[in-house]
Amino acid sequence: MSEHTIAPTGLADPAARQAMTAGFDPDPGAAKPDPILVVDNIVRQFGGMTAVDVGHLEVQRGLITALIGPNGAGKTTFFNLITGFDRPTSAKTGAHWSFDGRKLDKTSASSVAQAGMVRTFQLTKALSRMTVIENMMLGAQNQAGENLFKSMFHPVWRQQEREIEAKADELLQRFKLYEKKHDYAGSLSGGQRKLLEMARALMSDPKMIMLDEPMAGVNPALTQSLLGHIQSLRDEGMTVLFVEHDMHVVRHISDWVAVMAEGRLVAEGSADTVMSNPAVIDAYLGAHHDTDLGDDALLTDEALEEIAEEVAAEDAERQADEEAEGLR
Amino acid sequence: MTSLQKDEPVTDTRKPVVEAKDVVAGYIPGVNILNGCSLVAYPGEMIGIIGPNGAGKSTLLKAMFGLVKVHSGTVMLGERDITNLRTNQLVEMGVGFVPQTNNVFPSLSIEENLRMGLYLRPKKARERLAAMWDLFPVLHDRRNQSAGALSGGERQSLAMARALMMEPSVLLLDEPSAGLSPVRQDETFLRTRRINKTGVCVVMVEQNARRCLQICDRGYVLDQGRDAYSGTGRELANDPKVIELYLGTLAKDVDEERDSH
Amino acid sequence: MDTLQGILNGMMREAISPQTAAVAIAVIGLNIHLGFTGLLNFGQAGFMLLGAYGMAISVWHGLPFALGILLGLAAALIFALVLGVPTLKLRGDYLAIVTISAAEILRYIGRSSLLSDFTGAAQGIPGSQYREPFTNLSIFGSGSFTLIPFNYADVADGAAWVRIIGWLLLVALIVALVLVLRGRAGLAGGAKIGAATVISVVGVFLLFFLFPVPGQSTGVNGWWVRVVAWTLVAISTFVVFLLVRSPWGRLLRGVREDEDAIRSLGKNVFSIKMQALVIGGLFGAIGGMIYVLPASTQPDSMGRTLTFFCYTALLIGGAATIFGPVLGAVIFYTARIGIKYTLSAYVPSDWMNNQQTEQFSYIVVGVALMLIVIFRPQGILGNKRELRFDV
Amino acid sequence: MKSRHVVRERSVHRGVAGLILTLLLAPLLALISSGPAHAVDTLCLPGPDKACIAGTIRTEDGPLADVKLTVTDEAGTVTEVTTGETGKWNVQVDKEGPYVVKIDEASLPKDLDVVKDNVTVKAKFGATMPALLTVRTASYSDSTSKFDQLLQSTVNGLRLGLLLALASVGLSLIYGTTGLSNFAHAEQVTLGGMLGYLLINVHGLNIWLGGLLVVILCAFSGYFQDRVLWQPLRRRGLGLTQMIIVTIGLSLALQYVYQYLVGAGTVRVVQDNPSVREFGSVTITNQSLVAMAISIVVLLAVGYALLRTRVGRATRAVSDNPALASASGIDTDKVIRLVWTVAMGLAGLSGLLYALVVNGVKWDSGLQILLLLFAAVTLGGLGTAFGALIGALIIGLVVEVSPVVGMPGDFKYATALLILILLLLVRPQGLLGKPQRVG
Amino acid sequence: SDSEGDAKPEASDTPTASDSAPAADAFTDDKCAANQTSADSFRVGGILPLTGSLAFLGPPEIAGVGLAVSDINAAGGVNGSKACHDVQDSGDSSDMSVSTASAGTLVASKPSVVIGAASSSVSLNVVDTFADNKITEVSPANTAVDLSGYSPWYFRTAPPDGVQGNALGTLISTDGYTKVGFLVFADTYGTGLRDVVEKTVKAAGGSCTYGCKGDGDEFPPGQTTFSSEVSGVIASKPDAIVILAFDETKSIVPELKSQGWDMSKTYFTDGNTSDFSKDFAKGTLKGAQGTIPGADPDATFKERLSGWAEVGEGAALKDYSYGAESYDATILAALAAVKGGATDSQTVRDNYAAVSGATDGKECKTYADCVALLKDGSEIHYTGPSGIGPIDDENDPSSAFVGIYTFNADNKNELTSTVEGSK
Ligand SMILES: Nc1ncnc2c1ncn2[C@@H]1O[C@H](COP(=O)(O)OP(=O)(O)OP(=O)(O)O)[C@@H](O)[C@H]1O
Ligand SMILES: Nc1ncnc2c1ncn2[C@@H]1O[C@H](COP(=O)(O)OP(=O)(O)OP(=O)(O)O)[C@@H](O)[C@H]1O
Ligand SMILES: [Mg+2]
Ligand SMILES: [Mg+2]
Repeated sequence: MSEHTIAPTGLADPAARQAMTAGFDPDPGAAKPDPILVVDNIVRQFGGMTAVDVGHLEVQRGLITALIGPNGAGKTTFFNLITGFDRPTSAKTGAHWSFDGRKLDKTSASSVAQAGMVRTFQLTKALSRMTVIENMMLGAQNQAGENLFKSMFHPVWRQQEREIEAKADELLQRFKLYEKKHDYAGSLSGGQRKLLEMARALMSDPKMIMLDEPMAGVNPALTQSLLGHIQSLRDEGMTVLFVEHDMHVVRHISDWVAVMAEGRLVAEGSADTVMSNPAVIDAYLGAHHDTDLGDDALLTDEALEEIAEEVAAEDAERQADEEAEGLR
Repeated sequence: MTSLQKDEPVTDTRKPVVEAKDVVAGYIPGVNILNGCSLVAYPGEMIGIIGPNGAGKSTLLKAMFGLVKVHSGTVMLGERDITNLRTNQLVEMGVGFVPQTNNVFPSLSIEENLRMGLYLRPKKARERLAAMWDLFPVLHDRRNQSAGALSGGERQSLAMARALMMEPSVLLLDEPSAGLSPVRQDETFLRTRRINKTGVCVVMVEQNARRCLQICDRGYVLDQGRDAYSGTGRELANDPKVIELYLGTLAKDVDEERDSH
Repeated sequence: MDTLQGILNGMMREAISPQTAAVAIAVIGLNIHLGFTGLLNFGQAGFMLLGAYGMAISVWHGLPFALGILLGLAAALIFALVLGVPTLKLRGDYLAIVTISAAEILRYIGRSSLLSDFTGAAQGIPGSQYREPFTNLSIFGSGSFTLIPFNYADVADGAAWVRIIGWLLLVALIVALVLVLRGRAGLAGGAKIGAATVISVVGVFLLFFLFPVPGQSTGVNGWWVRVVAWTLVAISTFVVFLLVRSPWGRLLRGVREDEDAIRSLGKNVFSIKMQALVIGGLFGAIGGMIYVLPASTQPDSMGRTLTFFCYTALLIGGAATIFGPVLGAVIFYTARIGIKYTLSAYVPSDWMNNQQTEQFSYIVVGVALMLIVIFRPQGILGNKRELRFDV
Repeated sequence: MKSRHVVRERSVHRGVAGLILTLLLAPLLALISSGPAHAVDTLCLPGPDKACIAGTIRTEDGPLADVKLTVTDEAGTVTEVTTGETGKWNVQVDKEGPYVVKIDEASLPKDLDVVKDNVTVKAKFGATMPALLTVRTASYSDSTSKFDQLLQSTVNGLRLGLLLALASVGLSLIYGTTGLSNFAHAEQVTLGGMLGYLLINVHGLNIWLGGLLVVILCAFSGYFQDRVLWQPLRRRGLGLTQMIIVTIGLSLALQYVYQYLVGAGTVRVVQDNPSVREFGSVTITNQSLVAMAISIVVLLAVGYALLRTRVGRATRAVSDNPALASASGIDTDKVIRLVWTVAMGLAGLSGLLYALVVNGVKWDSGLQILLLLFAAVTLGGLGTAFGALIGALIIGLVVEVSPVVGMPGDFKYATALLILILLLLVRPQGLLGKPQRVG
Repeated sequence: SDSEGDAKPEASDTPTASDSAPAADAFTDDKCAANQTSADSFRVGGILPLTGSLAFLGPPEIAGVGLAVSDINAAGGVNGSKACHDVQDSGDSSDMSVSTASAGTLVASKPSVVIGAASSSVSLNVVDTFADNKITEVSPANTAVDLSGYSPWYFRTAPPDGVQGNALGTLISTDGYTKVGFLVFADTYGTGLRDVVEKTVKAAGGSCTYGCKGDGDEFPPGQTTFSSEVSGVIASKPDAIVILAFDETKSIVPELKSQGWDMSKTYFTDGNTSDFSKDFAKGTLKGAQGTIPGADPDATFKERLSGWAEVGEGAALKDYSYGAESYDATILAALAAVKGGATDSQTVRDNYAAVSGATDGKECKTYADCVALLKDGSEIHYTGPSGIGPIDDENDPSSAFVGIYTFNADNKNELTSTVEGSK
């Protein structure tokens, strides 16, 4: 869609990417040639329940990786863990993760973001009593004016401020929020908040952006144009890791897909391979995921039962897992 | 490919169940979000509302449900004028609502959340709870956990279950499928449809537009606080204007691409 | 008319009293905490107490004045750190309890008889023990000094209507200031600030002009401490203006709205909150010093009540605004005196006696306070739109 | 009339007249300050060139009569004196300087210990110098066992804790349902005591009936307050910080309403002294026992209502998400009004019991414990009613016990607050609060 | 003491048909007009507690000032000009801005003298302001030792702690109590007195068991629960307990009683030696003793004070603390003005000590009498109801009588003897 000028990374070319991902080992947790994020042995338990238990995961630099999995699989918790918003239960028993060669085991959330790994929240966090543009400008990194002492001297940061604002304007236009520039973020609609959340994260020019269901609640046409934007960012060299339940989105832009279930990494592969994996279909996509629901034939008891079974399957393993946990 | 323009008179002899007539509403005095928005749902109908972000879909639902002040226009429930009635009165009349955000009580346990759905008829709690545990086994397993710990999707299921507890006669849903895994989305749509078939009138706002239009009897496209288009689900889904403005071609492209493989 | 003039004079005195200025400075600090950063600091009086005691104890025990000031500031700084390190990670409401408790603990320490040689215990330190170095700096010389030579003859002793016109003028100025600051006058940016400054200067001049006691001496509670106090108010306001319109100020407001969001953008929330706590606390300490200069340093005078008054002043003026704290402090104290004096002058004594009138006037003050906040929740300068999203 | 003719021991230039008057009235004085006629009963009057040395010999059980003492001056001149029936003795001397007063042990009854048998005092003209000698019975023990003290203060602590709990549960309920920190809560506590004073003391109502009426009136005040003040404010969407200021204003106004109506001094609800009950070494008044029992019963009832009833759940639902609560059919206004009613009723009850137990109420009684209430609420975890109960008990115990374990008495509140701060450092969400989920 | 107190003479409540007591309707409430200053009238300012935690001390003090002004005017004013009073609120120490504002108002109104403040803390807060503006301030109630000779413009008619403390200490010691426990209010008032009593008792060979100097067992003003203090003091096994507090006494006494303390071994001071007949059950305080500096103002004076309060304040007095001292402070100031021939504050200050007897003048009891003497050109020594001696060179009363009171079965305090104490 949006034909952004393609930056000269080797990965801008779809063919190159395909060639690259074709070479990846499709086992869960397999090594990548140039991982930007490497995660080892992250476990997070709540009470007796294990929400996340990822043995090993590598995220390839410069690609768009999708993280999918049933509800409650632990995707958000995983995001929280690696971005420093939560601490793994296994912190003392050898949990390691590193980003761009830098160890993040004990790094605070803000340092993680400073290191270039920026995330968005599934349940949005708009800064209500600030305007949209202020929200955006907060996203920019390394602002001289954010230093207590320099802040008092306008000339020191005036120029930078202008540049940041220009950049923010550009993003706002793309995210269809420009008209709302001077409105309080608290007055945005649900979808607009999602958009703002994403746009604000992009303000910081991250090396890797982690989006938690960015398109949930965003209208389809806009989703489409935003995906174009994300792709162009990837083409400029940004790494993207995102959680999404909309399979069209996943198919459309992801170069690589990782599947989580009951806290574990259960499959990896290209979108097509993963989505034709019967286990994934069973427990996640459902047999009807690309049939037309408008057909009342589907409302028969059998069909509903079938779906219910699939849902049950989605939960089953997790339950088993919990029980195992309980027995232990 | 007939797209019904807003002002085109729709003659229908049935008596509407819910009807919003030229509703003008907004959050701040002087700033109207809805500028004369109309919507009608007949008995047994399932209505889908779609539209760009910020179009006023949630606001319309909230205005119908008494959460946003209606400045002019009326909202009718059957014969009754329910404009600006208090929310809890509407619940007594059998209207159920699932908000888009903040739709659970985070510090109450899951079971208590569900019980809140039946606040007005506590006697039926046991029976309805059993029914919900059947529909959402995950929730049953964790019924004593506080809802605040749930993942986004789990919350959404809980919110839905809470609304179903009360067996409403009109159900207003604001993006019930957001955040759900695909199979659960399907399940949600079908379940809603099934409930609808039992005579419950459903009005749902959705961004999962294609599915929504597939399953709904009629749909409305909202834009800038007005009902810009309306028609049957299939009409709208294939209307090029709607596609261009709103639906986009992503799903189609992707599906085609996949089929060509 | 004489009575009316007496009341107006009383209000005027209160309006430019150094203690009003002192509270204004403390409120400026509180505004950084509460208004901009959303830190529920219910211990601002504790900061004031530290500033005041830091200065008073040092000078009392023979240290140089300048060192005393530094020690007062240092005490506030340390208090902020000690308080901040553990509590800034807590949720806002908890911070409120911790700060109010910590401030009370300070007060208990201050009044403990165990330290009486050091702090003077419950009775505190008499002003005469530490004030001298300050009064010695006076540019007015010693003895009586008439700042504006014609004021007594022309205005203060003149007919009451002159005074009333003066007041009306002042009110008009305040209204103008409000309009300008809230952007209703069509000014923006530098022009806005310029206009506000000019109006303020004229207003302050008018206040001094209308001020009824000409022969204020320079020693204890006279022109010198007033001039210093209000100069400090002006400087503080300006510093805060510089700070909060900058990206740093934006950060503060971001933290106020949602810490996690700010964290996810790579900002060190803890350090920002700490900076805010320290800066606001330092203003508090300066306020405390001014507060005790014309009086004496006593633990009880800087307790909860004072914190509550600071809050009140802030909300009357408008939280998260630049001039709000000063306006709020002046209005709160002036109105309080106005109510007291009006009631005691006009309530017939067969309705209520002297004491009952005073007590009644506090009831009125309490109710007035409620009404102000109810009918103008955003404060005089605040922005109503912001309130809508109060969570 | 006689009181106007009291002896005035005026000095130097007072003149003879005064002296004569004094002497005339001496018997009167003697009647008061020493026993009937005896060897030393003539009052010793210091004069410009006379000094007095005086004292009383007594054990902890009472005065000792007929005890012989010797008073020796610097030169070694000895004067003997015997105590009167009230144990009093005195000597007049006409030289200034040190005198040694010594007790004659032989003149004492047998089973007594003389702890201190002599003392040196400096006589000064125109003044009476007291001399203290210590005699004890054999069974006298000098100190109380630390353990007993601890026990007693623990009981006192529980008592204070329970009373604080009554008030803080209400505070916590209001915070829990509306998010409001009600600084005027203290005045509601005072209101309970004040109404108690007016109904029971002034109007002479029976204490139980009066008490019931107090609680009902206080509860009604809550209902009324919400009706005319808080509900309209919520409707207008007033922010919480603003609401806090409103409560501060209300608190100020109420304080002065009390001062205006009742005065600035302490008044008592019942005039009688509480009767005492002893359990081993612990003494406790019947009033306290009853108060504690009432608190426990009421607290249990409230706890049950909160956890087990629909309305209880509704209060928590409203606190969590008011919009959704009303979308569930809860009449949030009704629930909040109920909470105000109950909370104010509890505060009133607490104030009444508090006034009874601490023997009085004053316009700022509540204000004095406000911070303790907040501390209790916070300690337990904001908005959790049971937390408030536990927090209150802890605060009560700390306040009462800390002086016994060596904290200076004037730090007893400070200690409670310090404990609060320290606990929050370890457990930021309070004892029963739950941490929140991010993301 | 443990004598048969019942046999004691009843304090007479009925006023005697005293020569000087005018009928109640003769009192005038002479409030100052806004434009009256010391230039044309004898303007008495007051900075007294009308609100706040010491507000219960306000009424008798206001009545003292008001009655004095009324008497002065009845006697023809000061040098022919009328006297008037203007009492401002001193608030309490928790809100200093009240007293500061009142001081400002008073300074601006150019009074001849300012009577106040009641609490030492408030006095310290405003004393420099008055001194700086050359306004004489006379406190009727400050007893803190540190205020002795604080400034040439500051006087007081309440004797400093030493006077009463000595008397109380002596009383306790002569009663034979060796070990003394203190329940002390953490204010200059409480600690100041405590220090002196403790010293006196120790000098007599006694000891302190609780609440001693340096123990930190004082309780903050306004505290409401005293169980821990009372447990503490009883556990320390004292022979006698001294309660140094104001209004808190009403809560402390029942607590003591309920923890089994024998109230006849309890001592009070001027802050709480008052009529408790409405507060405690009969017999509660029987045998307890207390001291009040100043000879017991006779019943006539109390009647008059209360009579004025009914006129000026609309209600009779419940309590008389510091009423006499306020009265004398005002009368002395007026006399000083008469002596100096002018009503300005400087004159009042210059002659204040002289009219109080510092120059060994002739004794006179009432304003009218003293004025007459002054008119004759003689030096005078005013001996008013407070019974203080001449003002010394530290502007303190050099001596004062201390009344010793015993509580009867009705919990009323009755004078049993009077001793004279000096600094
Ligand atoms: N603070 C918490 N306390 C208890 N359980 C928690 C907590 N946070 C998460 N969980 C549980 O951990 C599991 C994983 O949650 P998470 O939010 O990571 O799921 P998710 O994969 O993001 O799901 P969704 O797709 O629905 O957003 C869920 O079952 C959730 O209930
Ligand atoms: N609380 C509020 N105060 C002021 N304006 C608001 C508020 N909530 C929403 N709005 C504005 O109302 C308009 C419509 O919002 P609404 O939530 O109805 O949109 P929506 O159609 O539901 O969008 P989405 O699909 O993103 O949820 C938006 O422009 C939004 O900015
Ligand atoms: Mg998630
Ligand atoms: Mg919406």
